[in-house]
Amino acid sequence: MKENINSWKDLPIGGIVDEPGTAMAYKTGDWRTLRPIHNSEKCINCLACWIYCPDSAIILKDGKVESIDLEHCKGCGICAHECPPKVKAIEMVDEADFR
Amino acid sequence: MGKTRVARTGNEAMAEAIRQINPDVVAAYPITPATEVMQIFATYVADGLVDTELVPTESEHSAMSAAIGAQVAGARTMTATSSQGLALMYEMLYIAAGLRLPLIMAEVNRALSAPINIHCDHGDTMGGRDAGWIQIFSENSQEAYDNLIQAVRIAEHSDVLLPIMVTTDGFIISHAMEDIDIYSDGEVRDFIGTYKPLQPALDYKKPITVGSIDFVDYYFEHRRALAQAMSNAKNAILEVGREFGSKFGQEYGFYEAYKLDDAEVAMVCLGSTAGTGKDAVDNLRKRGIKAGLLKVRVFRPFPAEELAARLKDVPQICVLDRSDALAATGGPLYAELLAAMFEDRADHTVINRIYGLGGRDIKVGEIEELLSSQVSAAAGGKSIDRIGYLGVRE
Amino acid sequence: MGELIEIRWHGRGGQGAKTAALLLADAALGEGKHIQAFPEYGPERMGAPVQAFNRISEEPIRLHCQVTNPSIVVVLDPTLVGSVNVVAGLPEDGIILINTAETPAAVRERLSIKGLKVFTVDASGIAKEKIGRDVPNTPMMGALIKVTNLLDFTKMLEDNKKKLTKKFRNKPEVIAGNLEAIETAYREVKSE
Amino acid sequence: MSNLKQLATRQAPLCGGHRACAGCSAPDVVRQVLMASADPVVVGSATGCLEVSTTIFPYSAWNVPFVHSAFENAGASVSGMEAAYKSLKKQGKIGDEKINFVAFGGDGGTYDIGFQSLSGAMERGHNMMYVCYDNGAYMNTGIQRSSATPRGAMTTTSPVGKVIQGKQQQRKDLTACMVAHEIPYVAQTTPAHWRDLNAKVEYAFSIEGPKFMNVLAPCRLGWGYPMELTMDMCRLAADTCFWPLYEVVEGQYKLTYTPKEKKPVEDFLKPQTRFRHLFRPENEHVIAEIQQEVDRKWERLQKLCTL
Repeated sequence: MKENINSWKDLPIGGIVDEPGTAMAYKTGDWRTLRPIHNSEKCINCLACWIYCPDSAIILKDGKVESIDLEHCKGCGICAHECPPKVKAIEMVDEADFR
Repeated sequence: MGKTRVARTGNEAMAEAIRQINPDVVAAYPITPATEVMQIFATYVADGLVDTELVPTESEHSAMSAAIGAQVAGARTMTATSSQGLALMYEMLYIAAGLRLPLIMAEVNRALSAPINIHCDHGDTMGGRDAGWIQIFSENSQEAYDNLIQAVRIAEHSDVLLPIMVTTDGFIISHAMEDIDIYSDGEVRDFIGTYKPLQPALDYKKPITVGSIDFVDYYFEHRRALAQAMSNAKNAILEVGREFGSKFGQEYGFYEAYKLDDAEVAMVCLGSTAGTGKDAVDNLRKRGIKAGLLKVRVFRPFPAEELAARLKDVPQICVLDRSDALAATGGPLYAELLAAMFEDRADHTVINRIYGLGGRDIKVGEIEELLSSQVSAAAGGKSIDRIGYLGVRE
Repeated sequence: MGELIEIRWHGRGGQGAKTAALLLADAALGEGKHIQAFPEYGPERMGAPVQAFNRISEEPIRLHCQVTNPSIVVVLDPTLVGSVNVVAGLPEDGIILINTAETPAAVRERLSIKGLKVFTVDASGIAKEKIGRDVPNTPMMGALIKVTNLLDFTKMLEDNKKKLTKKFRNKPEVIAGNLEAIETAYREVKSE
Repeated sequence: MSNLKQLATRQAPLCGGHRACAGCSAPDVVRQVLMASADPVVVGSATGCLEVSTTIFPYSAWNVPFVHSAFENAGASVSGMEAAYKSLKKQGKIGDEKINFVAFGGDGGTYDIGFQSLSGAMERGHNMMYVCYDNGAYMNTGIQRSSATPRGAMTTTSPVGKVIQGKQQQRKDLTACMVAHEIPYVAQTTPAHWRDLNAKVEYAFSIEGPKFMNVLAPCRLGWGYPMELTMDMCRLAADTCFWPLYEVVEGQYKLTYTPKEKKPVEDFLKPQTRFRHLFRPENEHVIAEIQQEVDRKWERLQKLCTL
């Protein structure tokens, strides 16, 4: 589906969104004031961050945490908080440091 | 072509049509005087005469909601209701239309409360007249049956894809037995064909999202497309009406004109009163009064131009409304017909622009541009579209 | 347009006035006529006085208003006579057929009826004897045809036989009883 | 029950880019419920935060078929879809693969405006699962009280004033209402207890008939706690027995989680600004009453589990 539909004649019938997952084109990463930094050396790949992330922003590869989808992560910090206390593989840092 | 003459009440005739249509899903809640339609149909389900899943819901709101769910899923779906039941569905009527679902409803006209009253008027249907449903009125049991069969083709027409209600007058038709012609199951099924949903939600391999939220950026365009579908329904209704005529013998259009050609006075009405009116016209003609009658069959889309053209040469017109718009301007049929006829007869030019749907902004400049273009069109003797849209992305 | 015959049935809720109208319409349809049959609807429940109506014509029927001036009135329950205005709207030469053991003359006197053709038949008595229950509507059909010549009696009987056979496949005595009741009423209906 | 490695191989039902608040638990509920299905799912939803935030045209966060029509009708709408599936399958118009039908509704769409539609769908016995994500108020319209709002909570329609302070009534026990429907499966859980949730949903999908899950779904906006604590709020609710985890299979109650040490309900109330006023001296009796109510219900539940 086209992202910017100009004419009413081009809309799918009935207001449906005729493809899955089109929200990926919408970036919610700029909502963030804190950025999660994932340390793969500390990570034990328990996947707690993955199961609890509300924004599906923990990217896995072969069952291991590969990276964090910063285009969609809103910086809620659930991942860092849920990372086991003895592991602490995710740290929330000020987003301003990256601007 | 096999016709069988049988004695059927309006409700029996509608139930017979639904049996022949053999919808995939029927969802309904009982209400007088439409209750019988579903009661009879339930016996067909119980006897295995149809493939239908019957969902006997706990309210009309849920009946329409379940019907919407079923149709979205990919099933040809029908329901039946009346009066308060239709009123309880109003919210969902708009949604069925907005989602462009070719749902089919057998509606038995009954007055709205308060006071509570079980008998016929058209107030229930009129309450849903701006909901985006096609509305076809029936004069008698035969038309109720014929109209329901045509309704499937009209609603599912690829240029239309809108819900449709076929109405009959409560008790007057719904509970009165009349002789009607029933066509064979095979011929009805050939006529309606099989339902091919555009993008069924059950197709999990091609997941779709139905019922999303629009902001100012898209709502107007979605509604514009919906309006176009209603406009397209006019051709579909005529096309299907003609094909029905060539197959079953009785052709249908937007209206039926009775002794109208030389009429000095004509009555205009909806539903069963048209039959009574024809007898009145005959009696008046015997008394030397050139009377005529125009029965409006299709109320949505409103065939404004066609009705105005047909009544152009009739000097005296009397519109009979079986509902009151409570607008201090008479009944809805009167108001709409009057508007349709005004264009040809008035000294004014009155145009209409639909704007601002879904919160779309309207700016000073746009209003200036619109009004000045109307003035300059008038000055230059140019025509200007009577109805149009302002601010939609064409 | 051919002659349109309008009939009003008087009965009590649950007594079969509507069914009688439907049966008559069905029989008329069997003879190729155009028909209407409809009850009067209100909040009445079992026992309340009710009405049902027929229209029968050689031409298609377009009227969808109430029947206010019937040419024929049939009264299914004798106790209604005197409490309901059963002759309302009947023309001078109208027909009234009443289920009662009384004679037409007695009814006429009791109701001070002027004009009209009054007929009576003890349909309840006949029904009790032949069918075993007080179901006057089928015998009344027989009497109605005798006094109106509305339909061909033999054809109507044949038509009824077919329908009853379908409905009471396992109760041949009910079928026979009904048919006998119709015939008896046809024979026994009293005129003045 | 599946482990996280197994779940990770399933298709993600919901993608990023939706507009739920940062730290919202509703997407977690959805992901955990739908990933528990090995079969295809078709989802219906009531109007509410979840639906609005995930379907802003032309952006849909759903990777599975998703159908929304109105606020009060998720039960009816999904029952219609399930009826369509049965009819089309019976007629051979679609394949005969198993599809799990799931309805989602918030507490507004489930406890209140959609209660009748839910009740009807359950009574009719449709093969579907209804999941309520209960965040305890009408959050989508700006935090108004619902019948799921706990006693004492401050909302915009149960404000803290001079004479009335927060919601005066106890919350409706919807899970008990659904048990009274005598459907094959009713359960209560939270997304923080993902193993518990997964086991319940997997079991529910394995049986025919109507199923109901009441899932606590903390709302950091309406509850007023730091957003990274969403899962902690669930744990506190379970550990204080404010929100016990249990299931009712064919009428048989079973506790699926017993806290090692039952914490005072204060521990659940304290981190939330919606209960802040209860900690003023004049309102302390309300906390005591809430505790009494929690204790009463916890004892009753334990008894029910021994029946």
